[in-house]
Amino acid sequence: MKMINAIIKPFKLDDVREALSEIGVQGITVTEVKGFGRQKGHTELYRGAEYVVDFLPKLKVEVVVNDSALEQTIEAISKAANTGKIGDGKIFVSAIEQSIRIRTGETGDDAI
Amino acid sequence: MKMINAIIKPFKLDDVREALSEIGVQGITVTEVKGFGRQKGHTELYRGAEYVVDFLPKLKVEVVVNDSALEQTIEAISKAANTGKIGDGKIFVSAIEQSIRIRTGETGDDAI
Amino acid sequence: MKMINAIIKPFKLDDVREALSEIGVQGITVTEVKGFGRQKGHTELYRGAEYVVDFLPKLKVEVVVNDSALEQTIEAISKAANTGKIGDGKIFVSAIEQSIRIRTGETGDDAI
Amino acid sequence: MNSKLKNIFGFKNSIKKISVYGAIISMVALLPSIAFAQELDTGDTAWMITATVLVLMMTIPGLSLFYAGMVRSKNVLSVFMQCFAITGLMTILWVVFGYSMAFDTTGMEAGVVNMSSIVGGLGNAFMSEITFDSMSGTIPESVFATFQMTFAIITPALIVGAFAERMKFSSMLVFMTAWFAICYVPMVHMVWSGDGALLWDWGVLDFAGGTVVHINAGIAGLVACIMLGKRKGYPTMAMPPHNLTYTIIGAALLWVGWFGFNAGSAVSAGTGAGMAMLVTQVATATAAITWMIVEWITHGKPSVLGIASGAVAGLVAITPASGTVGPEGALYIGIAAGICCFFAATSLKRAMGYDDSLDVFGVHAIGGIVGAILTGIFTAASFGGSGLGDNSIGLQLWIQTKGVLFTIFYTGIFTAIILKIVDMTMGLRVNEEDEHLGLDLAAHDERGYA
Amino acid sequence: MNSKLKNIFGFKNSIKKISVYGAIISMVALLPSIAFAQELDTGDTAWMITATVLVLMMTIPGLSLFYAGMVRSKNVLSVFMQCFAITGLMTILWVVFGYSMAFDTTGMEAGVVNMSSIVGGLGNAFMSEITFDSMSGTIPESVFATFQMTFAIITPALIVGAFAERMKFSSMLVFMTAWFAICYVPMVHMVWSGDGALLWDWGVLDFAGGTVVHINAGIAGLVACIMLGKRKGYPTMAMPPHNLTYTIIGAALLWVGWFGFNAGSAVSAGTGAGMAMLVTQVATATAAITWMIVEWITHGKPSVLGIASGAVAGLVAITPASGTVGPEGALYIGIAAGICCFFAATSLKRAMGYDDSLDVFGVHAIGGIVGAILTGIFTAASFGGSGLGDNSIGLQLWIQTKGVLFTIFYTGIFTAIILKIVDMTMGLRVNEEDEHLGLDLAAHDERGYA
Amino acid sequence: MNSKLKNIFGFKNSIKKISVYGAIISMVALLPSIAFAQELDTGDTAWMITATVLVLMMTIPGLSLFYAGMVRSKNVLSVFMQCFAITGLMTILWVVFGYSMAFDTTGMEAGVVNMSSIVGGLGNAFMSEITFDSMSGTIPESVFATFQMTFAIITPALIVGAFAERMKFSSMLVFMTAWFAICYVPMVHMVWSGDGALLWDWGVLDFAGGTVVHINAGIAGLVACIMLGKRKGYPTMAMPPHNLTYTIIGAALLWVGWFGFNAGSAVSAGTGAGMAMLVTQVATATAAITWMIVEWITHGKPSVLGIASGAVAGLVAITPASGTVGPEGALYIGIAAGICCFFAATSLKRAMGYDDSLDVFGVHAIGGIVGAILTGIFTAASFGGSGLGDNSIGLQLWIQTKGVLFTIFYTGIFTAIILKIVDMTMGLRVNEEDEHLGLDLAAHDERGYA
Ligand SMILES: Nc1ncnc2c1ncn2[C@@H]1O[C@H](COP(=O)(O)OP(=O)(O)O)[C@@H](O)[C@H]1O
Ligand SMILES: Nc1ncnc2c1ncn2[C@@H]1O[C@H](COP(=O)(O)OP(=O)(O)O)[C@@H](O)[C@H]1O
Ligand SMILES: Nc1ncnc2c1ncn2[C@@H]1O[C@H](COP(=O)(O)OP(=O)(O)O)[C@@H](O)[C@H]1O
Repeated sequence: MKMINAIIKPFKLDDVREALSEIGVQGITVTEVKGFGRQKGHTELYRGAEYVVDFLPKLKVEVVVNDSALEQTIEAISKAANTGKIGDGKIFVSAIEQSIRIRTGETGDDAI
Repeated sequence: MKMINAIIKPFKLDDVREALSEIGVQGITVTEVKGFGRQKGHTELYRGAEYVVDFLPKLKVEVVVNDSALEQTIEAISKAANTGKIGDGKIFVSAIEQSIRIRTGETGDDAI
Repeated sequence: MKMINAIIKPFKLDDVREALSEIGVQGITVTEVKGFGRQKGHTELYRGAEYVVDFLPKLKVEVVVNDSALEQTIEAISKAANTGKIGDGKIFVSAIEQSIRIRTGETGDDAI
Repeated sequence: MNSKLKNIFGFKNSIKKISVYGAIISMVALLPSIAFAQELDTGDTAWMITATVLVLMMTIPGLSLFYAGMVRSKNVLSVFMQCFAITGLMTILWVVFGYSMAFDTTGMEAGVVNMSSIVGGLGNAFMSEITFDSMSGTIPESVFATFQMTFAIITPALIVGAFAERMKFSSMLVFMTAWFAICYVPMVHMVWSGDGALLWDWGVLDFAGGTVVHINAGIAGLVACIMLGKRKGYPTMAMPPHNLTYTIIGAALLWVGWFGFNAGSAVSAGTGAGMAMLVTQVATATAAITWMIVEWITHGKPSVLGIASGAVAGLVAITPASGTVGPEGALYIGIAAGICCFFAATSLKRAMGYDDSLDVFGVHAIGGIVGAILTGIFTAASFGGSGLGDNSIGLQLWIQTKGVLFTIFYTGIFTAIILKIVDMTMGLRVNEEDEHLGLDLAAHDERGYA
Repeated sequence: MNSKLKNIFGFKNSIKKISVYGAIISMVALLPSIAFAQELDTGDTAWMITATVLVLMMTIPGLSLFYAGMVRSKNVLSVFMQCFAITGLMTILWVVFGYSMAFDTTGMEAGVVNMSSIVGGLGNAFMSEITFDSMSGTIPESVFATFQMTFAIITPALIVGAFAERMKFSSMLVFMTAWFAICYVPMVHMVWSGDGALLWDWGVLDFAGGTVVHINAGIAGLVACIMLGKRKGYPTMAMPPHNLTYTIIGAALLWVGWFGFNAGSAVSAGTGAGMAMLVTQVATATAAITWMIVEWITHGKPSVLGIASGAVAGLVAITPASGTVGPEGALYIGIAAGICCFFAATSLKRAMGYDDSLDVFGVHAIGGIVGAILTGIFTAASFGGSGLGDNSIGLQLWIQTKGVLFTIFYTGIFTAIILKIVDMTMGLRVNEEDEHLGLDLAAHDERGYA
Repeated sequence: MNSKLKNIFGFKNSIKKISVYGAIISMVALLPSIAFAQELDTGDTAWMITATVLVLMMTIPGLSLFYAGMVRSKNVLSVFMQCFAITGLMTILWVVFGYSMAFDTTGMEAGVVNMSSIVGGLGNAFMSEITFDSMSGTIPESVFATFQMTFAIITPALIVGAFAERMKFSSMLVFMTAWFAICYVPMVHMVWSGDGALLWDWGVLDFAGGTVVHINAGIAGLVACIMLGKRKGYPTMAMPPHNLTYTIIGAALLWVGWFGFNAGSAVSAGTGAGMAMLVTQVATATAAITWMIVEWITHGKPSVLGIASGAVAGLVAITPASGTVGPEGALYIGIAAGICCFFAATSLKRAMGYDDSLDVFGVHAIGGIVGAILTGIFTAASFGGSGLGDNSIGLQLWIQTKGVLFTIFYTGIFTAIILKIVDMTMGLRVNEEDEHLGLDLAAHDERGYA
């Protein structure tokens, strides 16, 4: 099993979720994060003091899939999250050694 | 060392933490996340417009343990987080290659 | 490639980010988390009822780097986040099998 | 009609020496037949419209914010919803029958105890007798009726704090309707409707609502929270206020609005209103600082929730006294309220184990009792009050105590009966799952914060 | 000057029977030459200063909160900014030319339609004629001018809700300036400036601003939201309110402040103000509860946004009627407003497909129309109103309808023209990227919550 | 007692031509012996009770919100706590000795400088002389004393903004107690207590508190923030406001409440109050729009914090002028305040390097100075003001400047001395760890948001 960790632009969440649903992914977990990267932040103003906010709001989408679904899932996310503009985000893949569904105790691919 | 990544129902946090304390786990890190899965979301209403909110509030509990403690820890979390109802969540396990305690510079099992 | 997962004290973020910039790390992702560990929480008061809040606000900094940059990056974070006081946090390292930049489709080290 | 006028000027029976409008009271007493013909005073009217606005502001948004901040975020809207719905519902009930039954004086006679001593009739139902010309003393009756309406709104709303986070919304509406009719309206009638009314004839001093409003609501809250049972998890699970800034803003608006409540109860813009404003401010400040100090000593640090609670305790305690005590009495009442309510809302509550979510009993019932009793002392001219007439302090203390006890038992019993019936017919409490999810989503399909 | 005084006392032509100040109206009518010499009444002045404060509070922070809570958090500040800037801008415009053009009566004559029936002149520009001595009836002219100023502030601010989350700030300021001059000021003049004014001469009853304020703003909002186009993503993307607690607090402050609006429109602290207060409270409560019930039935649960919207709908609908209907009429108006606005803001909006972000049309235009029309019925003495004079209900209904239709067309057309011009010259809408980012950062370099 | 009455009517020495109440002033001057017997006016009383309520609302929740929104979320409660505790503390101090020492006139004589020119005695300590009958002009003395009390509350509370996020709570209470006794009470006495008072005799015009309130607090704030030192991290670390919606809501409530402050300072509901209301509105709106424009030009975008700050700057600047200037003067004062305070709170602050957390100096001291000086110009009849009596503009300007300088030095020196003593005895500043953690948890064991 693999854990796909995608950092995306917040307004792309619905697209990504739909794309994943289409290919049969049934569970995802989303976290609000702040991203720092090539994309420039914005300036904020406070009583004449301007300061640059480098961190931009992003969403981290975590999906665990079995190995066979990996490529397809990456594909789906990439496509759905792409705007072609800087700051679209990244996808990181790592290995998951074990999976358990708390409710039933199922493990492995059944637990995804 | 292993990283245990448990998605649980928010109100189960105290139980999980206690269960972990009991078996000697000394550190955990918790993140508020939104989960999408088999569990149905709820309907919200806005001036007559109903829309379904699919994402449910969940907590992600991250615990790094040494290999020997793995089974016991999974066991403890599973038990404490279980309600038997849909949406109880998942546990994902992955490998940790290195661990460092920032304060002391200790590494490996000592740093957990 | 490696994923460095650092739990740090919130007010250390700016220092950590600068330290990483200096060694050429171009992207990081930050999450607000709650940490439970050796560091003692604080007491809160509510109409005469005192209760202990064990969970402390921490930040989780995620950085993916290529293998060669690993040691240097850990070093930088450790140094920048260190106060010498309990609760400084931990660094966990795991393997990343694949990396994709959504905008361009680049993969591997190019995508970091 | 006449008795309404007397009410306006305070407690005719027991208080003789209230300067300025003392003269007017005599006038009214001497010439009851022309009372209705009293001329409109634009100053009094201006103040009373403003006072009405202020008392409404106490409930929405004042009390709503005070309470909403203290619950968990998943229930924040349910508190606002309950306060808002009560505001709407009580307005309608007040128009339909409340005003009539509270202030109708048919069949009342000084010293005679009959059914009319308890509650009035329906002659003025739907406010059918209020025309564009109707007067109440020196102000339009429309203003008097609306002013009193705002009291009928806030009193039930106060109870919300006791059963917060677990009562069914529909049952709440039914309970409140019955409680309004059975507990609130008769209490108003018995205390404020003039000669022949039960507590009025006893000589109970209650200028702005210590018994009618605060003890009444506070006891109802205690009964309700006991009958509903504790919130799931209480007291082992921490249930900290989700937004104390709302609570302190709410406390501030209560403080500000309370001048409408107390100084408005003079029903005129004269020295009575002025002194009520001054003593209200003094007692509130003193109680807030007292609570702060007591908490600082006992806990080691003073808290925002503490000082806010102290302020509300002071406002409650000065309410019955605000027409008849002076600045000195206000200081003492403030200190007493700060201390007593602090211990009631902290030690007493924990010792007894009931789950009065937002301390309606600890603050309103206890504060109301402290204030009602002390009114019997500090109204005395020797303490700078307006004087007890022919009564000694001891006698007045006994009268006040009688009034307090009556209110406690009257309200306690009827609240319990109403709740029992509602519980048996429709159930009082949301199911466990809904309580878990939070009332906002469970009962209203909304969340406070997206 | 004289007509201003008449305006103060309501609708001279059509309403004969308004007790207390009925007498004054006659006096004014008989002795126009000494009207200016009327003596200052401190009670009336006290109330009118207070009423002015209350109406200002309706916009900041009342309406601002009501609206700000409903937008997404990335646009929360933009709403506050728009309301605040409008408050500042309209104040200046009112001083510079608005007050003069609204209330100047030079060249007006009862029954004669000329340019002066539409809008006044610039004789009092910069309020140059207001001295420390100037009076308007029984209150200082400075108070009257400031009271009316607060209406000139809230009316444009109401429109903000329709184009929220997508209009350029600079274009908004230009649009509002033109709209104020072309749509607002003339409407005030035509309805309220007295004999010779167009709608006044028709006999249109609009005590506190059903046509002038609510239909005017509501129609402008509808035109604006259509011309700007839908928000990106509407209606498929969910755009839930980011903070309903703000919305309900805002609704509460609107409710509380509205007594300044309606009871203040009596321009005196008498029975007229008193009755306006009572009926405002009754209609508001009734509409809130009605909306709640209708929603409960149609959707299955009552919502906070629903009850708050219902309250505002009630406030809007009673506005034109508040000087002339009694409690009974207020009940019916409240029910009608609750039902009509509910369906307008839900079913109608979705059926038609326009994106009126915060339902300015559904609540203000529809509520205003319902109220304006029903005023023609419930003012009748047979319904407990102050009476229609010589008019039959049928005739008055026709007059009211004429007033409503005139307002709809007048405002609809001119709003469209102004927006078209602004769009062609500077553009109405922010670019897509800014809309995405949110107006707070895009237009103001700030975020609501750090 | 007598001088209190004169105070009510403004600045007897220098202003002769203030219509309506001009007559009353003469009356008072002619018949001082019967002044106390002046009859109660219900309209004046109605307005002054309301004004008192409004000024209290300025502090809680107005100013509290304005300030609380600007700090970081970890300190949000500490700001509320400080404002609330100050409200309670100052109330008590005002009752105990403040009112007496501020308004006692024993030993004062026009033109004679003695100890009584600086501060009054303790004859009325504990308000022992205020009975149910006491009058102050046409209103009950209880109302006058409470009205003035609200000024004594907000002035110290203003200072909180300067040392926010780093002062010890206990030291703050001690400092404020001393500052109240040494800086505030004497300033009130010197400016407002009538013939024989230092600045009054100089002929300084300060209708509602430019010197007494704003320069006084603003200078104290500057001294305090310098003596406490910068917040850890300032200015390199960004410390953005954690919730600008609170700040703008607070600004709105300050705006709304300020009518109590300025129009209330007329101590009557007449033309003076009316004109004060109008000019307050005009200057505030103008300053808000001016700040917005200046910021738009210099930074490229207008901000919410900017327009809010501009509004407060305008309110501050018109304060001393609000009794004597007309709408035209108000426009100019608004423009000047907008420009000067903008640069003081942005460029000047950064150039000088002090850490005045929330710009108490930049807005209140500078705004107060601008207003106090310009009062000397725009009070002139040629600018539509009420007139300077026998003084030329030049002379009045000099008098105003003298008043400003005196206030700056008096307050500056004594504030520094008090702070030094508190610092040496108990320490002014929280330790670094607590500053890090945030004052909410460190000092109050609470968090704003759970
Ligand atoms: N090496 C990295 N480790 C962790 N997160 C990263 C890394 N690089 C980028 N990110 C995340 O991806 C987001 C987008 O990256 P950015 O460089 O701004 O644009 P792009 O994705 O177009 O290259 C960042 O905001 C950050 O959250
Ligand atoms: N494949 C997955 N990858 C990541 N998170 C998942 C995955 N499947 C489930 N989750 C998380 O687990 C939560 C619970 O899953 P759900 O399917 O609702 O119920 P259950 O755990 O009973 O099967 C989801 O809300 C989501 O946060
Ligand atoms: N085994 C662990 N798994 C996950 N997170 C941990 C673990 N141990 C510590 N942490 C995180 O690191 C933070 C700091 O740890 P703590 O024990 O308080 O102090 P120190 O880092 O000085 O040993 C904790 O608050 C928690 O978030």
